[in-house]
Amino acid sequence: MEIFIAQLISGLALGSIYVLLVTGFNLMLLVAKIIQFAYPQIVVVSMYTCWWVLKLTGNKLIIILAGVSVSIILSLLSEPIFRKISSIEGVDINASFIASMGIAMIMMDIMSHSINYGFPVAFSPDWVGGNIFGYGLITVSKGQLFALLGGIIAVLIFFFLLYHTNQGRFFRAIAENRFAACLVGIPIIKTSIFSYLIVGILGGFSAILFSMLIGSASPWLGEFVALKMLAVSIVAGLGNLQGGLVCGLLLGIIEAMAIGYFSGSWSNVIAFAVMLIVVLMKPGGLFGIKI
Amino acid sequence: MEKINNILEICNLSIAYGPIKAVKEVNLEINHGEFVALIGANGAGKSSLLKSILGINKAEKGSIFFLGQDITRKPTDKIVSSGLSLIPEGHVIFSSMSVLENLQLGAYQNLADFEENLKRIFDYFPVLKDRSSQIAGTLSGGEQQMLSMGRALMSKPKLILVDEPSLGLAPKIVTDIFNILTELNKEGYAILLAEQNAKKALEGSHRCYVMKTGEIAMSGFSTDLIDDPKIRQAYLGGN
Amino acid sequence: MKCKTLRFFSILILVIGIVFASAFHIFGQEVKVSEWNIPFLNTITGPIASIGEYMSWSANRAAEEINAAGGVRGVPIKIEIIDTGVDKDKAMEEMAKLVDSALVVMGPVPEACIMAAVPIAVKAGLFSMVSSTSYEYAVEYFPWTLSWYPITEEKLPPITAAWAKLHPDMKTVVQFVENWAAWPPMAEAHAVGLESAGVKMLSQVDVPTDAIMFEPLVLKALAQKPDGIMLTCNSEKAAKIIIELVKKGWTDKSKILVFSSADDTALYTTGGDSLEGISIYNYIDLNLDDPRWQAFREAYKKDHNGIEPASLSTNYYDSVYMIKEAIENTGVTGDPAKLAEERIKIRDYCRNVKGFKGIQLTWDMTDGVPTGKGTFLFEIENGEKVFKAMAK
Amino acid sequence: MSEVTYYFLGFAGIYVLMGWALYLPYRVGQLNFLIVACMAITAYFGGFAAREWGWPFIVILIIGILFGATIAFIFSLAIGDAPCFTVVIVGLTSVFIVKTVIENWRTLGGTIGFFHIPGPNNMLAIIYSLLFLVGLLVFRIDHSRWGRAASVVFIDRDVAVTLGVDIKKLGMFFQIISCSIAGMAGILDAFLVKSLSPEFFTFSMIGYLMCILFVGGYTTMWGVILSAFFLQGIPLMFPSNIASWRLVIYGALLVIIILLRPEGLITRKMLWSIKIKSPRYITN
Repeated sequence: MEIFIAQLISGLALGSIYVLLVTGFNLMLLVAKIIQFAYPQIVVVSMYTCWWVLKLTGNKLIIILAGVSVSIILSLLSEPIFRKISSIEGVDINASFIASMGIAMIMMDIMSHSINYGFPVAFSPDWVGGNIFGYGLITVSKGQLFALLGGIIAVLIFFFLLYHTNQGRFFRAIAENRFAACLVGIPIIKTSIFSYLIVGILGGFSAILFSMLIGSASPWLGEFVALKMLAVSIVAGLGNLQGGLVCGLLLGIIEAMAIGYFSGSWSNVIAFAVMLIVVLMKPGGLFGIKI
Repeated sequence: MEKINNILEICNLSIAYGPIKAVKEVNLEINHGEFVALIGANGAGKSSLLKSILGINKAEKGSIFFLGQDITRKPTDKIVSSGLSLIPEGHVIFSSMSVLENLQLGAYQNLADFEENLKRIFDYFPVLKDRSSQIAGTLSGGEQQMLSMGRALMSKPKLILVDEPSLGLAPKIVTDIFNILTELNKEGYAILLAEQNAKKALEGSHRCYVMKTGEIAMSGFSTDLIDDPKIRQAYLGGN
Repeated sequence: MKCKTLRFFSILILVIGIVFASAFHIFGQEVKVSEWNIPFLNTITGPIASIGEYMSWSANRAAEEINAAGGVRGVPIKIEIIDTGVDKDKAMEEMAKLVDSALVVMGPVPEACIMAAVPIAVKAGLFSMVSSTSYEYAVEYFPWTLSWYPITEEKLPPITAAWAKLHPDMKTVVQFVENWAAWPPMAEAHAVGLESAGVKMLSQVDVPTDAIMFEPLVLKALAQKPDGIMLTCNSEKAAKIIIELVKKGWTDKSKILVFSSADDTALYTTGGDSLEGISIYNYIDLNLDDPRWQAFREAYKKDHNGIEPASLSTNYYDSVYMIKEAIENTGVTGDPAKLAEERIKIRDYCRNVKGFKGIQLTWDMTDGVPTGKGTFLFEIENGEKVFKAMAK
Repeated sequence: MSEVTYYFLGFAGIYVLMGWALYLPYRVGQLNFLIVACMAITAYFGGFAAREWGWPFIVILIIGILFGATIAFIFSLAIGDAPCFTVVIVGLTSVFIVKTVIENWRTLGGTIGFFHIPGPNNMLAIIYSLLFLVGLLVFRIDHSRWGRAASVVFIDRDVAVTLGVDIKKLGMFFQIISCSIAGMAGILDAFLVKSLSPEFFTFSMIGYLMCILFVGGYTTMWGVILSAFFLQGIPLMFPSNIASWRLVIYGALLVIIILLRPEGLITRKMLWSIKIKSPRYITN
């Protein structure tokens, strides 16, 4: 029982990472109509920035600002590329998937080439923090608490923004019916740039929470989580925000439990096998496609 | 600045989809408070024309003036905020949002008198008031069309463009909708109505343009056209 | 339109032509006898680029030292670093480029590249020194390569047994194993050594290659209430597992043993202070009292922000010296006409070299397998590796 | 012929086959990464059958193709008409699952790998004659009823349904053909490389195949040929310090192509304008 609770906590913390990523990914999908596969790479670059600024200064505020602003800048920089792609006639959403894959390849290769000799970067212990609660094997570290709370708060704020503010209503209007949104006079491009901004902020906060939870970043971290992010959003149903929330947390828990209770190195396949079976049974995702 | 009589003026407008010309050299004019019909067969270019006024289709040649201002190259949101509104064909609504949210979105460019506007629209369409918290996708076809109209009115437009409001609706509801349009016109809204149902359109409107394969084939007062044998032959079933 | 397209097509054909032409141009390059050109198929991009970086560094350092001392029989030596990434096609094509001209080849480094590219060298009769991999891979291509390390089943059990003997109260051990390349057989060899010392192996914990959170793994291990922990996984993962163990209240650090392949820079950069007290086994003794080694160590630290040399960092340094000796002692001329026989001369020399003075150890080779190469066991005290035991 | 040319042409040939395997299901809008899983399975099967059982190459090749077809058939029962990204995720997860199974299967060498596969010494003749045959097949499919139906499905599924196209059957057909080709490519790869490791079949291979398809052009079968040779040649063309940035080059190429020539280097329009009749030309 002790182990079970401890596994559950770590699974939830891991799941909150997936939730943050999937939420940003789905927003891009809904509002900007793109598959932003490079989103986790942006988060990782932002983690690298945090690491670099952390080395220069100990001021946490500056670190957070630097991480968030790099993420915003990268997100906004990708906007003209994706806008150009979606404006080409006869080109569908796959084109943005392919282009963002190219962008992800570039970012990953530059990180493994040029930053810190390609070594993973580690955050100092006072940034990561130790346990804040401990009872036997059940422990909650500062990173886990922040990831869970921060994840929940960020997603709640995001959902509030989406469902209870005018700007959120415009996002949803564009997601739901671009033509009608155009008719009522919503400025599509301006709103979609704003969505890149929001995703950039979300990415920056994800980067800070990751760095506290994982404690390090490596050039290939983005690729590992990108696949899971894509898988979660498809299993939940592309563009389904609530579904992504549930499935992200579930994936984290399934992974932790699989490792905890299944023997052999097969455990890392279990999460993938579950996702494969779900997708084969329900090709549209568990909660339905929303685009 | 010269005095402007017309609310909308279209000069030599052409629209093309790739090699296909949908609208060729069209001239059209609407005065303040006027109810103008645009009739023509399916594919004559009516919808293309309306969409290009709102800047959704980009004009290839020619220009569009609204209240004396050139709006040909302006983005749609600017055009809507200057007082134009389109009720598109086939009930285009935000079907997973509530009726109220749909109306709120309609007020995107005009949030100032929101409550007042809403009350006005509930007066026109009492059914929407009863269902204001219902999800729009669950409304009936006629109700969806009313919602679409209500949403367009939320921005307090000076000119309403209506595209095929009768499409796919029962005759009784079509009559209701035309009555509402006439009523709106009486309140001072200028209306440009594109409609295949020529009889209904001609009955309600002051003036009428007849479109044929992308060109204006004929124009005049509706009362004149309704008696025109050619029109009767082509659009009103010969009797 | 038609004209434009034709032009586009012809440009494309031209580009392809250039690809071929320049490819052929490169194939035609010859070894200059005015310089000993040693190609080194290394991985300086991709996931293990960091390892490739210090391997290049140490090979280049050896070449610089040799050239400063007058080269190999008066002719300077040049290490030509060729990147293969972890990409099998690239490794094969790069190896294929070398088979007509190279005297000897160092690398490739990643195991996937060794498997793909070394058969080409074997077919062409080119000696390819895969000095970073374990015996399992090298033995497949004997006699056209050599194994840098002794046979796994013979080499590893003594060192884990020595660790167990240092901790007589350690009765049970959980091993973390990452399923990668030759690590599973190494893990088995670790277990054999521990069991021979009377330690019971509890069920092992497999570390997924793409793991990003290590708490579930550590919980699974701790649920078995082990006395000791053996880590057979990559350096970054080992460091994170140690951090998690500490968070879960593990205090007896010296009962955590990290295996040699994880003794890499990322272990120290990621692990930081949490590593204090742990045990490590590897093949270099940082505090070896030898001026040549200390000079190497200082230069390495200077170029790597003060980071200590990693366990694999001396392999290609020694390889370059071994090639130098082979050229000098067998009278290799570098004449392209005698390429085939000179390749065999180098091969036979290296595979059976006696009393080779490496930067750290002196050892013999017997048919491509080293004998008398020791393994060191250290504990980390105040950030320094302190020698505890040695196994031969 | 020098060794480099041999391997260059060999790999380029195999990548053309894999490119076509990716191209065919994309005709109905599906990115079928199951081909990489099929390739891994048949490569291991081929290597094992040749080394342990001593089966002749031709038998292995035929069984390999059938393997691919069977796997695809089973999967396509579920995802024959699935949306693009569902197929993507089925492909990605199965690649990981196949990799893990191989890694844990000691008979197949596990993580260490599988060495010394015997077999024909000159693979080029075999690869290119099969390439020619598969090329003919793909050309025939492109110019058949199925090919025309696929074009409609790609543009608009609803229209295709109203025209009486059975989307599921069509998707199944393309997936089966595509995985058969991938099965063949797997066998050829095993015999060309003569070693196998789970590390050979990874995510970066998927990225590379995407690059081949989309840089070359996904609307015709010819683009794949062009880009497979072109991309395989890039690292050989540049000096090694530039070639080491090849992932950046590939990534940049992908982005630039999508931006400037979204249909890839060779488009149907282009073929049409040089009077090669292609049934998939559609005016904008």
